Amino acid sequence: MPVINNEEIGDKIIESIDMTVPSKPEYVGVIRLTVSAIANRMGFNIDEIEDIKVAVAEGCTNAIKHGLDDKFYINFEIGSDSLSIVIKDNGKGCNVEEIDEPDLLNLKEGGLGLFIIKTLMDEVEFVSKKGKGCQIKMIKFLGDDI
Amino acid sequence: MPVINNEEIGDKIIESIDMTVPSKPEYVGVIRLTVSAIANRMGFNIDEIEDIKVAVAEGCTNAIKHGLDDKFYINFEIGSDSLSIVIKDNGKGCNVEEIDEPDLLNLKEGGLGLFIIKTLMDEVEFVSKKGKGCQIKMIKFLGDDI
Amino acid sequence: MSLVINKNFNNDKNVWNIELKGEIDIYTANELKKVLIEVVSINPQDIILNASELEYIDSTGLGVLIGVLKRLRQQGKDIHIIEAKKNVKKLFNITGLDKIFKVEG
Amino acid sequence: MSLVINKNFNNDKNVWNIELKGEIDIYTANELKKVLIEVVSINPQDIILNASELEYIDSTGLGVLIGVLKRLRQQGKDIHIIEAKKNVKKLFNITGLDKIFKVEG
Ligand SMILES: Nc1ncnc2c1ncn2[C@@H]1O[C@H](COP(=O)(O)OP(=O)(O)O)[C@@H](O)[C@H]1O
Ligand SMILES: Nc1ncnc2c1ncn2[C@@H]1O[C@H](COP(=O)(O)OP(=O)(O)O)[C@@H](O)[C@H]1O
Repeated sequence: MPVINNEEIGDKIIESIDMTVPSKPEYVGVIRLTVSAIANRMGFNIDEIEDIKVAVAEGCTNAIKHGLDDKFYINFEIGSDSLSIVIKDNGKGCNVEEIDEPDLLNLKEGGLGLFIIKTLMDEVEFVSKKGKGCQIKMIKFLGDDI
Repeated sequence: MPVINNEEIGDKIIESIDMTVPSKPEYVGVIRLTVSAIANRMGFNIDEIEDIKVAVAEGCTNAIKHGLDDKFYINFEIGSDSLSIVIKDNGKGCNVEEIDEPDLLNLKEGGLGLFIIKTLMDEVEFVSKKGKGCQIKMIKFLGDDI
Repeated sequence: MSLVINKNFNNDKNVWNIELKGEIDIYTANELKKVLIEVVSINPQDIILNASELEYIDSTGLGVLIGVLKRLRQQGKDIHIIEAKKNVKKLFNITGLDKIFKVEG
Repeated sequence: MSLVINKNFNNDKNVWNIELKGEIDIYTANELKKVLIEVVSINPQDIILNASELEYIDSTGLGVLIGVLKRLRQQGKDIHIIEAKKNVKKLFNITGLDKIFKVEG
């Protein structure tokens, strides 16, 4: 599975926080608080913090629900004008081509997570291969929303 | 430097969260929120959460202030009846024998951190060697305080 | 990081009033599912979800609501979501679910 | 995760009134140090720290207060800490600093 190269981000990477977390539902709330604190410290406004919180939780939820490994990884890259988050698991993986966009005329109980992440974040890259785990990278730029 | 063996804790280790954090003052607040969320999820009461928060922050502050490496590590072990936290850096280290207890008759501006950790937590183990980094392990038991 | 659900059936109006307090995510969504499925099994009537103290919802929670709505629709009934906070409303808006659920006030 | 410091000198009582809002830790302690050293340099009088909105203090903050108290004591002056929350008071108590500072109310 190709690992996303940090150099692809425009701004210089300043600082990085890594976490390894058990694949258990009860820890998604812990990560929501952690990423809120990071985004708050960086100067994102309340609405942006909320967006980041939801997107990160969706990524973690997927790692737990679909990855089915016993743990997953998060990396926060705190740039001067962006927060970039990578959520990675070495679990079941999936075939990216087979993922459908949500369809309001044919509602399903699942399938909204990736769509929500793409809507709330500025840049999203989803990489996965069956049996080879999954990696999602999402970026939010500072001072983008008015 | 001897690494503390997990087996030393009485209760079975259930889950473990690992973090790598830049050695910068602005991230101590992020860790305070993270550990508060973990302790809250485990069922510690408000006073206990506050104690854990302060103790962990003191440990991180020491890693940043004295370790002087560019990053440090935290491990949270969530047991069925205890939270065990290890804060570790590969920085300057120190000679443990040279550390004095605080003296109220001869006040200094420093020297309170380790004393506070020992007071607030149930078990504390501090291991360091000059030039070989530092590791502090602190445990808080659930349902201990009345 | 928890969810409190208060339910009661309003006999005058023939609707379920359900209050949600806290957060709906992968950790708490099952609880919500259990309560709503139970409610719909006992008496399939309109459900009014009071979300004034709901601080957070994500796709797992939305999925539960969609599942229950599908059941109710078979009986010609609906789910109304009232007094949702801005951030909760936003999730309904961006997913287009505000066109499926009755999101009010 | 920030600290707001409001200071003003009370001419009637000849004391500094300083309000602390937020958190004192390794990130914000330098700011506190700067303000207190400045205050003491301008006019070394008793300092009354209103801590009613101080949510958090740790050893770094206590260290700053000790340093300033030492300077003030040379002039026979004191630091009073008033309206501290329970968790802030606890730090003064367990370190014995409640016997050194005037922790009131
Ligand atoms: N971490 C992951 N591991 C394996 N498959 C994943 C992962 N994340 C997403 N997927 C796949 O992408 C699909 C769409 O995900 P998503 O949009 O979040 O909806 P949902 O999780 O509700 O199915 C999932 O059904 C799953 O097949
Ligand atoms: N992570 C660390 N790396 C190196 N030395 C440390 C570390 N933590 C503590 N120490 C040593 O222990 C001493 C006492 O620490 P502490 O009680 O927290 O007080 P203070 O940090 O104010 O000096 C420090 O002055 C330092 O010499």
